[in-house]
Order: sequence, then structure tokens, then C-alpha cells
Amino acid sequence: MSAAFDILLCLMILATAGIALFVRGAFAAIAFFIAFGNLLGLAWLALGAVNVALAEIAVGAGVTGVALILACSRLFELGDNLADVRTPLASRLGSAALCLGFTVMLAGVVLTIPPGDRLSKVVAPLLPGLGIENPVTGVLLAFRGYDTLLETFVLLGALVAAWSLTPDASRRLPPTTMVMTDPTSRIVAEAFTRLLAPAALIIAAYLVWVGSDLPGGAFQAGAVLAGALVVATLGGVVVLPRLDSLAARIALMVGPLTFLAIGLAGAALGGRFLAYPDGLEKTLIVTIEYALAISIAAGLALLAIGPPQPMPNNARADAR
Amino acid sequence: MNALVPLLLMFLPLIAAVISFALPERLAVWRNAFNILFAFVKLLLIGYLLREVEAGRSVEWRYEFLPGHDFLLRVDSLALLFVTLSVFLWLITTIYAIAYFGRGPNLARFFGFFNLCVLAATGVAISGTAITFFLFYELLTLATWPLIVHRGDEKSLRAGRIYLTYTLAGSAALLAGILWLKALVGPIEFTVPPDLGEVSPIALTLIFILCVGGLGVKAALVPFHGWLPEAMAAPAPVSALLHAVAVVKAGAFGIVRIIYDVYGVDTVAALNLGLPLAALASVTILYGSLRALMQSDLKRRLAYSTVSQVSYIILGASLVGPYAVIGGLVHLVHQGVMKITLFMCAGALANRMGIKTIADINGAGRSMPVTMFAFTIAALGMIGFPPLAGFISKWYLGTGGLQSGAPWVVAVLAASSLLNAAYFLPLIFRAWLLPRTAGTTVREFASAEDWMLVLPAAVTAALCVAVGVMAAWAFSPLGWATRIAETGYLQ
Amino acid sequence: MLVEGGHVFAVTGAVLAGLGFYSFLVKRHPIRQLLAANVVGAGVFLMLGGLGRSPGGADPFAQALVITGIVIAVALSALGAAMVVRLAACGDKDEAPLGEKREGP
Amino acid sequence: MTSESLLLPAAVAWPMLLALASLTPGFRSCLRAALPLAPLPALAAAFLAPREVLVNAPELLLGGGGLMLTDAGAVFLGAAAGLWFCAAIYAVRYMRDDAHPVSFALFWNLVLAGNLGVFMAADLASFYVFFALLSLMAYPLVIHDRKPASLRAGTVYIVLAVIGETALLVGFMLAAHVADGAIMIEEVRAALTASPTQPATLWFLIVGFGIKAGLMPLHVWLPVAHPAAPTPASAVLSGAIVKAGIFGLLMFLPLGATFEMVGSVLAFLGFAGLFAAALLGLAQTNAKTVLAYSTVSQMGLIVGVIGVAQAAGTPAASVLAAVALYALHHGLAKGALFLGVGLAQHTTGAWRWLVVMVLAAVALSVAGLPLTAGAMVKEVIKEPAGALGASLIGVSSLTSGLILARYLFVLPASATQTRPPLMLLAPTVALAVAALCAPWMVLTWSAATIDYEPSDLLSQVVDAWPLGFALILAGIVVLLRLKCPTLPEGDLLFLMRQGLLGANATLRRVGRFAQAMATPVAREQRTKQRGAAWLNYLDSLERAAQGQAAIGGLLLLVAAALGAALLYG
Amino acid sequence: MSPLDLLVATPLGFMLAALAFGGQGRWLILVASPLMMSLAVWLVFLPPDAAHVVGGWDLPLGILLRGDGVARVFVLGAALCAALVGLQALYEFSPQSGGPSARNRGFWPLFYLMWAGANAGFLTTDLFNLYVALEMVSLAGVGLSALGSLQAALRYFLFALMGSLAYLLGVALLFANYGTVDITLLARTAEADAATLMALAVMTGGLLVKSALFPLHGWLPPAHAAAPAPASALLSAIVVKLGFVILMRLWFEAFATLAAPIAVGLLGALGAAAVIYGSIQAMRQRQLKALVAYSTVAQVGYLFVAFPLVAAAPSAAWSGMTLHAVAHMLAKAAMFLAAGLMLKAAPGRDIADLVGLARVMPVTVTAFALAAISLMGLPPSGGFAAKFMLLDAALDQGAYIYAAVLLGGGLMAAVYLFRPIAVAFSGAHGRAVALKAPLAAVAPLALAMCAIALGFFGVAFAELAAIGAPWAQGDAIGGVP
Repeated sequence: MSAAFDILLCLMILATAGIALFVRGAFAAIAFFIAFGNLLGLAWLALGAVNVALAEIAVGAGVTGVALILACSRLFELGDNLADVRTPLASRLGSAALCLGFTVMLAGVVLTIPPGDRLSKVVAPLLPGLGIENPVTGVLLAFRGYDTLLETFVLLGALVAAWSLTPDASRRLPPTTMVMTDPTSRIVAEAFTRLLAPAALIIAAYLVWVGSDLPGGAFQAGAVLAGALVVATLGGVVVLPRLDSLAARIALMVGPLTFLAIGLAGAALGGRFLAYPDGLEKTLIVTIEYALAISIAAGLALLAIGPPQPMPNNARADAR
Repeated sequence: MNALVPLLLMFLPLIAAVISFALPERLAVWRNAFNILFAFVKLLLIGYLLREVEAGRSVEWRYEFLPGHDFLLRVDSLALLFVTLSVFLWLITTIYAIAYFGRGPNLARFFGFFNLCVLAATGVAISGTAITFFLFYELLTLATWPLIVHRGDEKSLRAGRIYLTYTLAGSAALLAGILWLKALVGPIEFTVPPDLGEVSPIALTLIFILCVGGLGVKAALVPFHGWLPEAMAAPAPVSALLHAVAVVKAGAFGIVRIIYDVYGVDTVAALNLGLPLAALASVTILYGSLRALMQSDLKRRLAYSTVSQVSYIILGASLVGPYAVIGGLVHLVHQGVMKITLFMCAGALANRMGIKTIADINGAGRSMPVTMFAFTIAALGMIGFPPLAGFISKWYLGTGGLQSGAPWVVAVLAASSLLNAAYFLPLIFRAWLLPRTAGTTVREFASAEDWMLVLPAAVTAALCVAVGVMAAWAFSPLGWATRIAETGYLQ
Repeated sequence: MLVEGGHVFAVTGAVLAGLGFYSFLVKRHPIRQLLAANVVGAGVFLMLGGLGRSPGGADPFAQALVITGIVIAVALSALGAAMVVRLAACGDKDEAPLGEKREGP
Repeated sequence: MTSESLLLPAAVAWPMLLALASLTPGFRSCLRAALPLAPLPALAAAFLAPREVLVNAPELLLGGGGLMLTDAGAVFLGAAAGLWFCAAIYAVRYMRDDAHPVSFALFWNLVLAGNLGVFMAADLASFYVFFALLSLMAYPLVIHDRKPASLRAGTVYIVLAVIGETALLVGFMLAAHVADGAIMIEEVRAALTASPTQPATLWFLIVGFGIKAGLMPLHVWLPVAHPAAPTPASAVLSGAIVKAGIFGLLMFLPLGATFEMVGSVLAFLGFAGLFAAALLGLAQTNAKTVLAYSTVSQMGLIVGVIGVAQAAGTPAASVLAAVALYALHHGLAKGALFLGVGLAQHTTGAWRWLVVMVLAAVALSVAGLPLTAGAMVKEVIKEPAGALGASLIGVSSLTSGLILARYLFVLPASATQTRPPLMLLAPTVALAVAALCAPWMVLTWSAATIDYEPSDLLSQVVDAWPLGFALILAGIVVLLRLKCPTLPEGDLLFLMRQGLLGANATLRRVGRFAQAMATPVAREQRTKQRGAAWLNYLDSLERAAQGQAAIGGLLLLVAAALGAALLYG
Repeated sequence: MSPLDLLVATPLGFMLAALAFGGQGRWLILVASPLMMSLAVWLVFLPPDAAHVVGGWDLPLGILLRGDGVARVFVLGAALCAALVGLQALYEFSPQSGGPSARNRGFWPLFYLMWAGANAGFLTTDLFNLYVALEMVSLAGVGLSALGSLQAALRYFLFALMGSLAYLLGVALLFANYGTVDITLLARTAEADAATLMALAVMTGGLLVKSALFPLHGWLPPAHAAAPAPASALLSAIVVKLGFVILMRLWFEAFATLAAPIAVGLLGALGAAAVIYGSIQAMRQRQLKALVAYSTVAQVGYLFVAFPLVAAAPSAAWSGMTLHAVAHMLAKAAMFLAAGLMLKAAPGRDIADLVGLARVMPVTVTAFALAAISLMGLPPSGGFAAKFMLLDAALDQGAYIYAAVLLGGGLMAAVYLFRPIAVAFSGAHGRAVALKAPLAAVAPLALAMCAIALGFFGVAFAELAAIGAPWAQGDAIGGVP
């Protein structure tokens, strides 16, 4: 039975992806993209990877979706009608053939590889040493801690790059006060934020705490918080600080800073870089997780909202 | 101690170059003093080297700068011949250049690159392995280019462009040749001739063509001589030292190295490569003289004369007979001395009296007698007027040609002498005998600067006479060339 | 070898990647291309997840890789979106890039 | 190295020293006064210096060379030195108010040094040095007065001199090669005689020396250049410098061996020159030109004799002595005649008749009047000339008589002065006396090599019929005041000049045409059109590379290609 | 405390500090440059088999950081470049030099991010970690080129994104197939099955985009030409090199056995095409920085021409390839910095506007010329030593076409590089105005001098590059501690 369910799920995933990719309207495409993200989360659940499912839905569908929608709306106001200009038939056929060949080869190759667990047997015996049960968090923060450290800096770097695009004049403007334009939807958002915010906070805190044993973790918690923040800004309840304001910078840097500090401390105390002194692994991992959660939340929120816009958006809001 | 001397020989011009670059224009006096001082110190070094090599002690410095390839500076007798020539003439030309420019713009840059050129020329002379030779050969191109475009006007830029196209293509061919040979017989060290026994003759011939072609560009062999007359756009000291002596000789010197130290006399004979090269050299000799005859600009005429004179050396080298080699080697020195005098006089005439074309030279003898006298001696020497330097080298080349079974060489020499007379004698005739028509009449020794402008030419002219008359003396260039030929190549 | 559970997802991942590539090539607007890129990324991760499936649950190492991949993907997409908007806003007044509007040699 | 043998290098070095001294400004004043001093050491050397002793300077020139005086050399040296000495005294007075004193003194001394050195050189290199010094440094003397005519003459002179030099250089190289590297003249000559060299070596030598000696086809510069030079210079040119050519032939031609073809051609050219030059001389109006032609004919005689000796293979010794004697007599006589021309310009009245009488005596001696030195030397030279040669020489006195008569006839009249200045008269007379007596003295000294027993008076007079006939003819011409036809100065020269001008014009046209062809401008246009085509292809390639579709498409293409390559690799 | 970790951790720390200090962040470089240089030098002098696993977790789980020859050489080169470019940027983005403050604030964090990413990429042998490092470097690259022209930056972003996805796909396939992403382990267990070949092909495709080899170079010239001088120096010198180093690891270590001669030949052919295409385009450019950008396309071509040479005779051509990469790194950085300064002084952006610069700013023009000498491969520069070694290897193997490309490339480089120099030397008058801060020219001169000095230390460099090279150890692959 479950095989049938899997196949059905996969077909739905392919359908939503197909529509998202090739539908004419931009907003429709993004909507279907978000749907596709959620279905993908289900697929991960089917595969038994709860952590990934959470991350996929919260970050993959959620934050990316929001960022794209906001970008499209701004483009729309800037006069770019996102029209889908038709590429000449020849190039379409060419790329179709190319991609078809590629897909068939890839699928063929994939079929030759027997699915199976690779390193879970290697990870399992090391986990008790760390004092955590959730293998994914163990891999993420301990065994592949180096990757995760670099990854947080990638996030930070992306934010800095996005913010360095803004011309000087608008630097001092707060990030797009994205208050809803028409009053009725703003009231709905406002009410919804009042209800959602506390819940989100609790969920995030719980996710981080439980992450060490059960599926959860810094990224998922951060994404949830980011979502809450975005909704709050949309509802006008919260005004996100400018990037060069101290608060924003501290929030953004606390995660990478603590991770790096702990790593260097490990090296300084005679061990190696990112080697947790035995006995303290769990506590250190949890502290890192919390710090990361905060930074990821702030980072994703600011990224989703995007750099401040000097242009019509604010103007119209004030005018009205 | 001996290993240090070649290094010092390299570092002196380098330091001089750095000082020249660094000193601002208002400290020009200091810069000139430094240049002359370094030239003297270098001359002393050469004196020391002369004594060392004479006593038979080997002077070399080795450093493996690329895996499998050594950077070797070795002073053997052949190297010493060229080094002595270039160092001595550099001292002369430095003094001349100081007087020639006086207070011009960009002089720091000029003297800096001037020193680098001599570094490269000395390097070419005392390089022990093929790769060291190539390194300095290429450095010579780089160091001479800024001197050609020194004036920055359109003409010299065009000359620079042409110069680069020729020389860079040539050095690419040379590099290909050297490396191909290295692939066949391993890294090439000059005085340890590689055994080319089992290498296929076709490959050897092709490599020979590549190497001699590459070197032929600098030695201004006929198809590749185009850059030399164009390079006359450069100021006189540049054409004097570089395009008459250092750069052109580097090419000829390279060919001598290839023929005698890399291939060895018998291989060249076996592959009978000597004759085609001799034929090409002869064509260059005649072509150069003919084109010189047709030129109306003084420096271009001298440039074409250089094209033909350098091929004497190659002719001598390619004839692979004892006398021919001596003739070639001794002409290396003689042509340098004579040609530098001609260029310096031409430069002095142009600088002081604005003489550019042949017609302007009328009556120059009356207002600048000493310069014109030096010019006459050097010109007569070029024609081969007996007691002077030219005659000695023509004599050895002629007898050498006959000795190695190429009587047509004598005909080429005769024709070339006639052509030389045809384009030099009218110059002397106009300068001394015709009245002064155009341009200014100026007192030759108006200021101290003039002494420094005219004396170098006088010294080198005297050298032409001395080298010719005292040719049989043991330490004369001829004596030195004979010793090289006997010890070096013709066991 | 019968098609086990993991392969279903892996193949869908592969198809997703193919579709994403095709859409990337065909769609001219950067936003649509960003979207296509995300789909390709999701496809690759799904393929990895699928191949890592075992009766005892998904392979933690693979999961960690996927999570890191997703975060990086989102960071890049957001940056891309910001750049597209910025480009549309200022119409690239500052410096005319080369290759595009060059008027020949 | 006895002191006398030092005289040889001194003879050459002293004039060079004077030449250098004339350059220093301080010496300007007594410049001309020093001229006669120059040849003195050479004169002393001719008499005192030991013969056949090599004074060598190992380091100089090609090493191993040096100076050595042979008997014949001594005679030539003595004659030349004497002539230079008298001409120098003459020049002191004659060149008093000259425009370019420094240049005259400088080149006079240099040419003197060269001339003396040629007779003493022991090796190829020094011989060539002196010979080059002699021929090239004479050029400024020829064009001394800077008049257009002498400038043209100078050009002809220098062109032929350079050609001669080059021919000589090639000849010496070939000779040195035959003597496989030896550069001493005896060894070279021995090698030439011993080994049957191909004639090319000889021809180059003959051309080289022939130009200097005025051999018939190569003589064109002589009648044009000698008159152009100032009188003392012309005297020396005809008297001593021409002898260098002859001496060269004597030194280098392998007289011992028989070279049929070379010898006979040389003989023919020589004797042809003897007669043709004399006849051409008659048609000249300028006294110096007439004398120049007379020199050409006399030299023709000597070369003819050498040619015959070469063909017959007679041993060198006898030929050398006879030719030396003849050259001595001709040199001194011709010198006197040339100085006479200058002198005649300054004398009128009684003195003039005295001068004419002296010159006539010398002329008759040259023409071969019996009992004079001229006859004696003609007799002596008949011996090696073979039968045909001897008779030709006999007849030649007719033509030389005529030409010398012509000379006396065209002697320039004097402008103003009545008494000839002593400084001009003395050297001419001295030379005339020397010309008449010196041959006898030399004959007595070298009796061993020349056996000359004067035949009785009657047979001499009978043999002298050609001279008598010539005198009669001259008398008739003078009496009837017949006008001789006049020719332009250089005969062959006129034709050669036209040919040269034509060749020059065509050469210049060819040069301009080649220039036009190779101009870079034409080439650049051609490359431009062709280049434009594939340039826009490049632009389109670049735009595609930056285009949107390229991003994924190209990547997949490359990946596919790599995959395929990996599979089949 | 081993330099292997600190080389990555320190720049990250400085990135945070730069973010924290905001406006005054630029003075940090004065501390960062010497510190990083000393770390790089310390790395060079580590014992030959210096390698350790991050956090102590053994393979296949953990990540192995290995200081092999290639890593040491490239880290040292990158450190030298970044340090000196940083000093130049200190002058370039200082307020009085008129740079907008937004760019100032954005430049420094991205600068350190790139530096950290590059070092991480050079040192690690873990493919996924390399993916993250690639992302760090590409992200920073996009950010830096966005300081110049947004359009070029967007194109670069899309190209980089596609390249990363392709690379990620390859890593996924490899992990799925072998259960590990570590190069040293892969080297032992890799065999030529379909999955591996496809993975290698796709990863190579992605990396070729990152290192801008000829058909996939479209994004490089506009991005590098428009970016401000220090940014384009970093882009050309460091960003392009990371992709190449990963390819070296893949083709000569992980899948050495799979590297079929035809495939390597294809790479060589693409390289040759790049040399020719890049040179011709460079000759046609009218703007100075465009010319230098296209010269990068050509020089990258040289690196890939070296691939078949190394595949055939690794010992001979290995040091030539690495030396060429490092020499290019130094020379190109110097050239971009010098070009930036020259364009500041010149009235316009075209080469024709450089008239008379040699007199006005001799030190900068000398730096430009020295860098040009190294790029042309003329003695005595590092470029020459590299070209010589490659030519040597090519002729030994009889690969005459590659030898011809190497020589021809050098000549073509001479053609397009001497043009600006000639214009700078021309014209005594020139409208250029002297720069106020002569000290700014120190950085390009120092870099150019290093490029030239490399020429003299060919042997030392070869030994350093050969440490832990895959072919050097024969069977003992990957010295796991």
C-alpha cells in the first residue's frame, strides 16, 4: 500500500512542479511552487526524514516562496510585467532534446544505484559520545560541524551582498515597511500575527530543545521564527530594524560568532578546531543551536523581506 | 671568489639601473656619475676576468633555476671577447649619451633601461647553457623596446611595434628549437657539446633552422632584417650601442654558439648546413649594401650597412674553416668598434647641426672636423681600407672562404667592398670637400658637453686604427679570436 | 532488481532536475529561472534522499547534506531575487556592462 | 738590425710624421718648407740601406711582415725619392699662394709615404697598405683646386682606384691561398711560379696593377686626372706613382714560369698602348695631357716587355734590372718635362729658349736619340723583349718623338714674368740632368746583371731612322702650320660616362617601383576587408556565450561531450 | 592549533569584525594581512604529510583537511594576492576617494568571506565541503561584481547557480554510489561504472563554468571588467582558481584511473580554443579592463592545455601547471590593480586615453608592464618558468600542437598586452593628471615583483607543489593520520 501512496505522491509532486515551471503567470507559478514545496515535505516524511521535511516546508517552500512573491510584487510595481516572452521554437526544441536526454540518462544511472543506508551504521555508535540521540543534529553540528559553520557564513554573506546592493540614499531607510496596502487585509494580518507570534516563539524554542533527541533543530526553528517575523512585519506589528542598526547586527552575528568561538576554544584547549571537549558536547551543541536559531531567524527574515526600497512602495503607503 | 665575479658582472648594471630609475631628474648629475662609475668598475672586473681566463682558471656560477635546467654563467674565451666589447663600448656610449641628451625628459627611465640592456648583453655573452642564453636573449628584447619608443612619437612607436613583432616571433622559434633539442638529447650546455649521433638528421636540420631563424631575427639576416632600419627612429646612443653592437651581435653570437658549441663543426659539415647559411649570409651582405646605397637618410644608410656587416660574422661562422672562424669572430669586434663610431658621429652631427639626410652633410667637415675625421676613419675601415680594422676581417674571411672551398666568398667580399665604397665615399667627399649649403655652422667644442659628445667617437676611431695596425699583437682582437679558434673549436 | 521504494523518489528527483533544467533554459525572466533553479535543487536533494532510503529510515548523513543544501539554496535565491529587483529599479544606470551593448570592434 | 737597416722604416715613418704634423695648427706656417725634407731618408735608404735584409715588426698588421729592399726596389726607390725631392722643392715655390695648404701638405706626405713604402714592402699586407695609401690619398691631390673639371676627374680617378684596390685585394687573397697562408712576397711568388695556378689570380693582379700603371683599356683616368692635379703633383703622379703599378707587376708576376696566354695578352695590350696612346696624345691641346698620354705609352712599352718575358718564361733577374733602369730614366725625364710645363708659364724671351732647349734635350733622350741615356735604356730593355718586341721598341721612337714634339709645340706661353724663379728652374734642370746621367751611373753599378756593350756609332744612327723621320714630320707640320684634330680629354671615358648615367637612371626607377610595391598601406586595406567578415562572427559568438540560453545549454553540452569521451576513452 | 583550521577561521572572524565595525571595518585589513600571510607561510613549512580531520571525527564521516603541495602553493598565492589587494582596497574605498559608503560596507565582509572560502576549498578533500566553499566564493564573487555592474553580476549569479547545481548533482551521485564524499577514499574505491562517469562529467561541467573555460566563459569578461579594481583583481585571481583546483583533485587524484585520454584531450582542446579565442577577443577590446578580463579567459585556457600534459607525464608538467596558475594569480591581480589606478588618472576608460601615463605615474606603469611580462611568459618571470616547463613536457611527449598553442599564445599575449603599454609610453604631453596618493601603486608593484620573482625559484616551487601530489606517492594515496 505504501508503495502506491509513494507513487501517487510523486506524481502529484511532478504535476505541481510542471505547472509551477511552465504556467504563464508569475504569481500562479510561485503559488504552485509553494504547493510543490509542501508536497515535497510530505515526500521527505514518506522517506522517514522528518528533519528534512520540516526544513523543506519551512525554508524551502516558506521563506523562498515569500521572497519570490515579494520580489514579484515589487517588480510588478516597478513596471516589469513579468511577461513570459516566448523563446524561439528552435532553441526550445534543442533544449528540450538536451534536457530529455539528460533526464533519461540521470534516471537510468539512478536506477543502477541500489538505495540503502550508507553511513547510519557509522553514525549510530558515535552518538552516545555526544549525548544526543537525533543523528541528523549530531551529523549537522558535530561530525559535519565544519560544513554547518561555513554554511551559516554563506547565509550571512548572502544577506550582506543583498544589502550592499542598495544605493546610499536608501541605506538609512528601514527595510520596506511592507504594511499591507488595503486596511482590511492589514487588520486580518495584524490579528493573525497577534495570535501566531507567541505560538511561533514556543514552537521554535521547543524545536531547538527537542532537536538534539527528536527531529528538529536550529534551522527548522529559525525558519519558523523567520516566518513569524515576516507575517508580523506584513501586519505592521513589528518594524524590522535597518541592517546597520546594532540590534540587527547582533542578532545576525550571534549564531556564527558563538559557533566560531566554541570551535576556536576547542582548538585552543589543546584539542582540535570544532572538537567539543568530552562531557560538554551536549551543552555546547545546544547553546550553538540556540544562537544559530536566532541568527537564522533574523537572517532569513531580512533576506525574505529584501533590501530597503526607496521607490514607490513606501511612498504610496505614506501617501494614502 | 671566481664564482662571484660573473654574479657581480650581472648585479652591477642591475644596481645601476635601479639607481637610475630611482633618482629624480634634478639629481641627474649624480645619476650620470653613478653610471660612469659602474661602467669603470665593470671594466676592472673584465680586466680581472681577462687575467683569470688567460691563466686557464674556469670562472662559472651554476644554479638550478628550473627542474632539470641550470642557470649557468660561465666566462670562456669566446664569451670574454663579446663581453669585453660590450662593456667597453657601453662605457663609451654612456658618456656619449649623457652629452647627447643633456637635460631631456624621461632620462631616468632611459638610463635605467640602458643599464638593463647591458645586463642582458653581458648575460647573453657569458651564458653557459642554452636556456640561460635564451633568458638573456629575451630580456634584451624587453630592455631595448622602451629605448626605441623613448621619444614617444608615432614614428618610434611604429618602430617599436615592428621591432617586437620580429623579435618576439624569433625568440618563440628559438625557444621551440632549444626545447625540441632538449627533448631529444637533454639540456644543452655550451662547452659540453651533446652527442647528436643517434638523433635523426631531419630533426637536427629542422632544429637548426628554428634556432638560426630565431637568432637570425636579431642578427638581421635578410628575411628578418626589416626591424633594424625602422629602429633608427630611436635616439642616437640607442642606435649606436644597441642596434650596431649589443642587440645585433647577440644574434650573431648566438649563431656562433649554435654552430660551434651545440652542433659542433663536424655535425654541421655532415648535415651540410654550413653552405646554405653562408649563402643566406652572402645574400644579406649584398642586399644590405644595395639598400644602403638607395637610402637618402644617413642613419638608415648606416642601419642597412649594419645589416650587411653583421652577416660577415655569420658568413665566417658558417664557413667552418679555421681562418673563416677567426675572420667571423674578429669582425664581431671590429664591426662593433667601427659601427659605433659611425653612429656616434651621425648622432653628434644630427644633434648639433641637425644633419639628417645625405644632402645635409655637405661641408660638415669644416665646422665639426674631429667628428668628421672619426667618421672618415670608421667609414674607410668599413670599406676595408688596409691598415684599418675592416681590412683584417675581410682578409681572414676571404682567405678563410678559399680555405674551406668556397671561392665565391671572395667575390661576395669584393662586391660588398665596392658597394661599401659606393655609399661611404660620397659621404666623406661631401663632408670634406663641398661647401656648407644648408643648416647651421657651429663651433665643435662650444661647451664641455661637446667634449663628451665628440671624444667617445674619437676614441673608438683611434681604436679602429689601433685594432687594425696592431692586429698581430697577442692581446688584439685578432690574437684573441685566433686563440679562441685554436683552443675552442678546431682541435 | 525490482524498483524499491527509494528508487521511486530518486527517479522523481531526476525528472524534477530535468524539468528544472529545461525550464531554466526556456524561461527568459530571471525570477522564473530562479524558480527553476530551486526546483532542480529540490530534485537533486530528493534523488539523494531517495537513494539514501533504507528500512531503518533515511540516512542521517544524507539528511544533513540536504538540510545544508536547502539553506544555501534559499540564501542564494533570496540574493538572486534582491538582485533582480534592484536591477529593475535602477535600470543599471551606473556602468554599462560589456558584451551587451558594445557597438562592435 | 744595423743602423742603416733602420733607414727603411724611417723612410716611411718620416713622411707620415710630417703628414700628422701638418694637421697640428702650430705647424701651419712652415708647412710647405718641410715638404722637401720628407723624401730625404728614402733617398739615403736607396743608396745606403742593406739589401735583402728583412726589417720586421711581428705585431704589426698580419704579423711576420716588414720592409725589405731588393736591388730593383732600390733603383725604383732612388728614382722616386729623387723625383719627389725635386718636385717638393718646386712645390714650395709653385704652391706659395695656394688656397688649401694644409690639405696639400697632408696628402702630399701621405702619398709620398705610400709610394716609398710600396717599393720596400716585404709582405702582402704592408704592400697592400702602402698601395692603398698611395692610390686613395692621391685623390685629394687630383681635385686640389676644387674646380668642377678636376672634381669630375677626381670622381673617375677614385672609382677606378677603388676598383683597382678591390681587384688587388682579391688577387692577394687568391695568391695567399695558393701559398697556403704565407704572406711574404717571395714565398707567394715562389708558390705562384711553382704551382700551375689557374690564371684568375694573375688576372686580378694584372687588373689591380694595370689600373695604376695605365695599361691600355684601364688607362682612362690617367689623361684626365694627371693634368687636373697641380703641376708638382702631376709630375709625381706620372713619374713615381705610376711606377708603383709596374713594380707591383714585377714583384708578383711569376716571371720564371711560362704563362703563354697571360703573357701574350699582356704583351699585346702593352704594345697596343704604346702606339695608340702616343697617337691619341697628338690630338690634345693641353701640354700636361700630352705628357700624360706619353706616360701611358711608355708604360705600355714596359708592360709589353714584361708580357713577352712572362710568355717566354725568361728568368726574373734580367727583366727586373732592365725594367728598373728604363723606369728610372722615364721617371726622371717625365718629371722634368712636367715641371717644365709649370716653368714655361713663368718664362719669356731668352730664358724661355733655354728652358725649351733643356726640355727638348730630355724629350729627345726619351724618344731614344742615339748616345743619350734614353737610347741606352731602350737598348737594354730590347734584350728581354724578344725579337718582335725589340723591333717594335725601335719603331716606337717615331711615335714618342712625335708626341714629345707635340708637347714642345703646345708648351704654354708665359703671362708676365720674364725671369723664371730659381726655385722652379733649379729642380727642373736638376731632374733633366739626373735623367740624362743617372741611367749611366746605375748601369755601371749593376753591370753584373746587365751586359750592355754599345754597338758602334754608325749602326746606332741607322737604327735611329724612326726618330729622324719623326723630326722631319714635326718640322713639316710646324712649317705648314697644319692644325691637328682635337679630341676631348678622356677617350673611352666619354663613352663609359654615358653608359653609367643610363644605368643609374634605370636603377633608380627600379628602386622606386620596388618601394611602391611593398608599401604597407596597400597590404593593410586587403587584410581589413577580409578581416571584417569573421569579426562579426566573433561578436555573435561572444553575444551567444553571454546569452541566457548559453548558461544551461552549453554546460549540458560540455558535460555530455565529457561523459561520452570518458565512456569511450 | 594548526594553520589548516586557522586559515579558514581567521578570515571568518575578520568578516564578523568587519560587519561589527561597519564603516571603520576597512582598517582591519592592516591586522588581517600580516596575520594571514604568517599563517600561509606557517602552512608552507608544515611537515610534508600534515593533514588532520576537523573535530577529530574520522573519515568517512568527518572532513579531512590536508596541506598537500597544491594547497600550500595556492593558499600562499591567495594570501599574497588578498593581502595586497586588501591594502589597495583600503585606498580605493576610503571615503575621500569618493567610493559610496554602501559599497564600502559591502566590500569588506565579502572580501573576507571569499578569502575564507578559497582557503577552505584549497585545503579540504571533502567534495561536499568543497561545494560549500564554492558557494562561499561564488556568493562573494557575485557580491563583489555587483559593486560594478548589476547586469553582469546577475548573469554571473545565474551561471554560478547552474554550475553549483551541476556540481551538487555530481556529489549526490557519488555519495549515493560510494557512500563517501572524500577524495582520498574515492581514489581507492572508484571504478568506471555509469554513475561515476556521469557524476564526473556533470561535476566537471559545473566546475568549468566556475573556472570560465572557453565555451562557458560568457559571464567573466563583463563581470570582471565592470567591477572596481580590487574586486576584479580578486575575481580574476582567486575565484577562477578554486574551480580549477577542484578539477585537478578530481581528475588527477579521485578519478585518476578513469581519466580517459580522449576526455583529457577534450579538456586540452577546449583549453587551446580558450587561449586562441581569449587572445583574439583581447586584441579587439577598446577598453583597458575588458582587455585584461579577456586575457584571463586566455590564461585559463593555458591551465587546461596543461591537463593532457599532466595526464600523460604527471611529474614533468605538474609543477608547470601549478606555477602557471599561481603566476597568473599574482600577475593578474597586479595588472587589474594597476589598470584601476591608471584609469583613475586617465581621462577615459579606453586604452587610447592612457597617453603619456608612463611619465605621469611611472611606478604603476612599471607594475603593469612587469605583470604583462609574466602573463606573456617572457623571461625572467614566473609565467616564463611555467610556460617553459609546460613546453618542455609537451615537447618531451611529442604533443606539438599544445607546444604550438603555448608558444602562439605567448605571442598573441604580447600583441594585446604591449598595445596599452605602448600607448602609455607614447606622447610626452598626455592629458593625464598625476595621482594624489603615490603609495597606492605599492600594492600592484609588490604583486608584480612577486610574479617576476617566481621565475627564479622554479625548482623550490616544483618541490613544494609536488608534496603529497597524487602521482608522487605511488600507491600510498591520501595520508590519513
